[in-house]
Amino acid sequence: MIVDYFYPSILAFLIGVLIGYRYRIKLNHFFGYIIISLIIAKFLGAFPYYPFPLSFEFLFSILGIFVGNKLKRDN
Amino acid sequence: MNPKRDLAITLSFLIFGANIIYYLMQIKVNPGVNIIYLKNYIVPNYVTAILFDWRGYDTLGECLVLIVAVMISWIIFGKSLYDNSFLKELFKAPEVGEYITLQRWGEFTLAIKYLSLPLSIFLVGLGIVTILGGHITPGGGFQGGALIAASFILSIIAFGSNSPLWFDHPFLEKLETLGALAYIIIGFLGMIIGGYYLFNFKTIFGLDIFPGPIAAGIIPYLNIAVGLKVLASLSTAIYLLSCEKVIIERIEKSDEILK
Amino acid sequence: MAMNLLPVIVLFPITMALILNLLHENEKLVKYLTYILSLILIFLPFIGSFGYYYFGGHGVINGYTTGIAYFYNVGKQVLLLILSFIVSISLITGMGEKFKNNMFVVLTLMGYAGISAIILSDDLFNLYVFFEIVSMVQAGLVFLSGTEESYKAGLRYLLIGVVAGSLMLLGITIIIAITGSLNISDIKYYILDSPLAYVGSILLIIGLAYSSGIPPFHNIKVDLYSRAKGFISAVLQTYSKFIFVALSIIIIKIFSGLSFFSSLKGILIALSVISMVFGTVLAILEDDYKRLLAYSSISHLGFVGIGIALSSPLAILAGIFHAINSVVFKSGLFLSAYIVSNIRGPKLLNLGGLIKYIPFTAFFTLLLIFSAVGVPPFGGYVSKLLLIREIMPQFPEIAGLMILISVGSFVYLMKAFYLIFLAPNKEDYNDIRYPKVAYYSLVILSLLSLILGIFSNIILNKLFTLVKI
Amino acid sequence: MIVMDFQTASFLTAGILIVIGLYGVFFVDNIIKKIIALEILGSGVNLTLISICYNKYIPIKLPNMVNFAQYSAYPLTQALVLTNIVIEASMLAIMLGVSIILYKKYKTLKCSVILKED
Repeated sequence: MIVDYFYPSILAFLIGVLIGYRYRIKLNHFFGYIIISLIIAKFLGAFPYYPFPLSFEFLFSILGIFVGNKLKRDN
Repeated sequence: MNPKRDLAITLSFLIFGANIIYYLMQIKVNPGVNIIYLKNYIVPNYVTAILFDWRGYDTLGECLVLIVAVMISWIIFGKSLYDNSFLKELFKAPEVGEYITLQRWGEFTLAIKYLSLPLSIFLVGLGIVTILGGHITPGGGFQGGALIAASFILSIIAFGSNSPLWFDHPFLEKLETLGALAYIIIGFLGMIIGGYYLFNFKTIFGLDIFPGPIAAGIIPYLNIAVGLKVLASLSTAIYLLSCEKVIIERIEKSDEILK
Repeated sequence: MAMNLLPVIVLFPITMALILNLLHENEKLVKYLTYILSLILIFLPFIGSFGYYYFGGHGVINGYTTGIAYFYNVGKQVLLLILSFIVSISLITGMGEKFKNNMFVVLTLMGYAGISAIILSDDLFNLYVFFEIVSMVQAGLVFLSGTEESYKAGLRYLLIGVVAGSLMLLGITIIIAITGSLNISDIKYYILDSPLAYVGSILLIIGLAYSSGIPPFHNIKVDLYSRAKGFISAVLQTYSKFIFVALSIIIIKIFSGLSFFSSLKGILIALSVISMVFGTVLAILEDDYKRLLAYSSISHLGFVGIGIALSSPLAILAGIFHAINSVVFKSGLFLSAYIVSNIRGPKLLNLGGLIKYIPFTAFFTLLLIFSAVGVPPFGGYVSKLLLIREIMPQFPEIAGLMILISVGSFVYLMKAFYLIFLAPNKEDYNDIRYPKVAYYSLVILSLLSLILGIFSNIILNKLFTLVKI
Repeated sequence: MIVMDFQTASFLTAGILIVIGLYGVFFVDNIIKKIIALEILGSGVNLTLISICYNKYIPIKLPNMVNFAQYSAYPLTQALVLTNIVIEASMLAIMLGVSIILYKKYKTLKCSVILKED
């Protein structure tokens, strides 16, 4: 199933939230980061045996960092 | 120093060194158990297969070494000492309210300031990818955890006390302990399911425990546990070696206990 | 399916240590948890079943043990039982301090886990990993004292420790290279007679000497013992002696079939004799009670070493039994040093006349001294007699020397006893305060020493499985 | 000219690193330099471990999986090195911590001063 292939991405997102929650400042330029991380993910390439054009794990971990940063109320 | 003693030390050093070099060059390697490791396929990364499956218990020991080292670093800097008068004499009360009190902490150029925050974010991402790909790519928990800790260090060096990425020490202590405990508990799960400690089970109640093209079993989870633990340990080490105020707080706290 | 719970012996203390690490604020909880833990520790050695245990279920494939293996038998069970007994007594004694220190408990438990892993392990690299944990833990336990000297002693210990540990790993590397295996039972079959194996064995002996503190590493070890608190020194010397027993048995097991084994035996015997003589001479010259006991501990290690180095089954048996005895009476003596130095420091010349104030402590200390010197019917007597009887036909000179050393140990221990308890005191003690728990532990240990002497046959029978190499 | 194969040269390098490390530990009178020497000693041992992995059939192209065992580098000691690196790093961290404290006391890094026996 194709959903199975996204399992590491989900884990990456969760760990990203865990770390992103620890940023004390509000992270700006969300779309800038996403575009750059898309480029990095393209060059990184997917894991072997995973039929993706780019590394979704990297993308999701950056997303997770931003979500975790948003979850923190006081900044 | 005593010249005779010096001479004796020098001579024995020379003899020992020459012997070591000579005999190391004589080694003829017997592959032995390596052949078995290479013929039995577990996960694509053979080093990870040894590290977390064939010899997974060693990796647990290695985690414990790191955790003991961090505990002892805390002790050195004043946690739970029976007598802290020596440390109290050395570490006086802080002059400034900042956590990092290195002397002559100058301002960096704008380039460093503007680049280090994005870099640290991308480093965290890269670290997470490295942790998760431990079983199929070169990498794993240790390397990934070290990368995330590196982003913490980068952030501290560039911004000092106003570092945007900040792990406070209760969080680090908990993360470290939980990482090591997770490793131990996964091992016990293997014991319940397969009868042996750290047994690598691939399915539980008919479900893959790590869904995906490669049935890696518990290896990715062990990687995550180790990654979180290494991240916490290395960050704590940096924290202790750079933040004097933490130490002073710690000493004041232990003062209250000792009274 | 019957589950073998052998790894729990190592993993339970580790898990508890990790949990206790988080309980810094709550001293009451630490105290009660420690009491419960020390009870559980004594029952831990009984939960594993005997035989080989393969981690991860990776057994023997094509004649090679592929995973990490543990090996357990009755002899190892006895060793672990004594170890848990002394560790729990020290843990309870540590709770007698005003500050219920959670890090002390954590590090002691980690050390317990490390030593039991070393005793159980049938794998060289796994042994090395836990060896490093133990050497770090020992430094950490000394740092707990917080004095400048303790920092220096710990740093010196670690500096030498990294050198010795690296050299030991180099020895293990050479053995991996020439045999292609890490499993001790396998290595025995695959190792070939070559100069490289000899180099490997010498490098392993460096690790052995460092971890147990026989010369040339005796100074740093004595520093370590004397800078720590009394109950911590009791644990530290227990760790060193058990590491010595475990490692030297492994060295003998691996290399016993090879042609250079007799010269290896010679090296071990020479090191043991030197440590015996050095320990005794330096102890006679010492005027600090703790340092005196530390040197005495080194000299007893020499007795153990000679027994094991002779590598005939009975001699090894006697050596291990002496290790057990010396661990018991030396822990008791360190506890008495802890009581005494609580009153007015460990310097012998400042003390005196304490028999009026703490008569029972003096009595039980005397019992322990009798055991250390080798007076019947204590445990020390049985093991020394066995040792001397085994050595006499092969090396009569060394047997004579051992008797002389025993006399020497009588001299310095009685000197210490006289100066502490009998000599007239120069100034009055305004208050005699010491933790009561330490006193009870002392009583228990001296009774244990008596029991070891009286029921020595049972223990020797059980230990015999260890020496069938 | 002496010709030696790659593995022997690697073992030779490791031996030289070990000797340099031992020299630094025993003859240099500076605590930080001693710690660096310990790191060099450790690297020597690690290089010895790594050199054992060398398999002289290492091909340019990846072979098919059937012959993999014959062509691949041996993985056992690579894994051991990963373990050993962490062990060394943690030992060094403790020693650096203690040397910070002793430096604060004596304002010098000389071993002959800060580690003097009394």
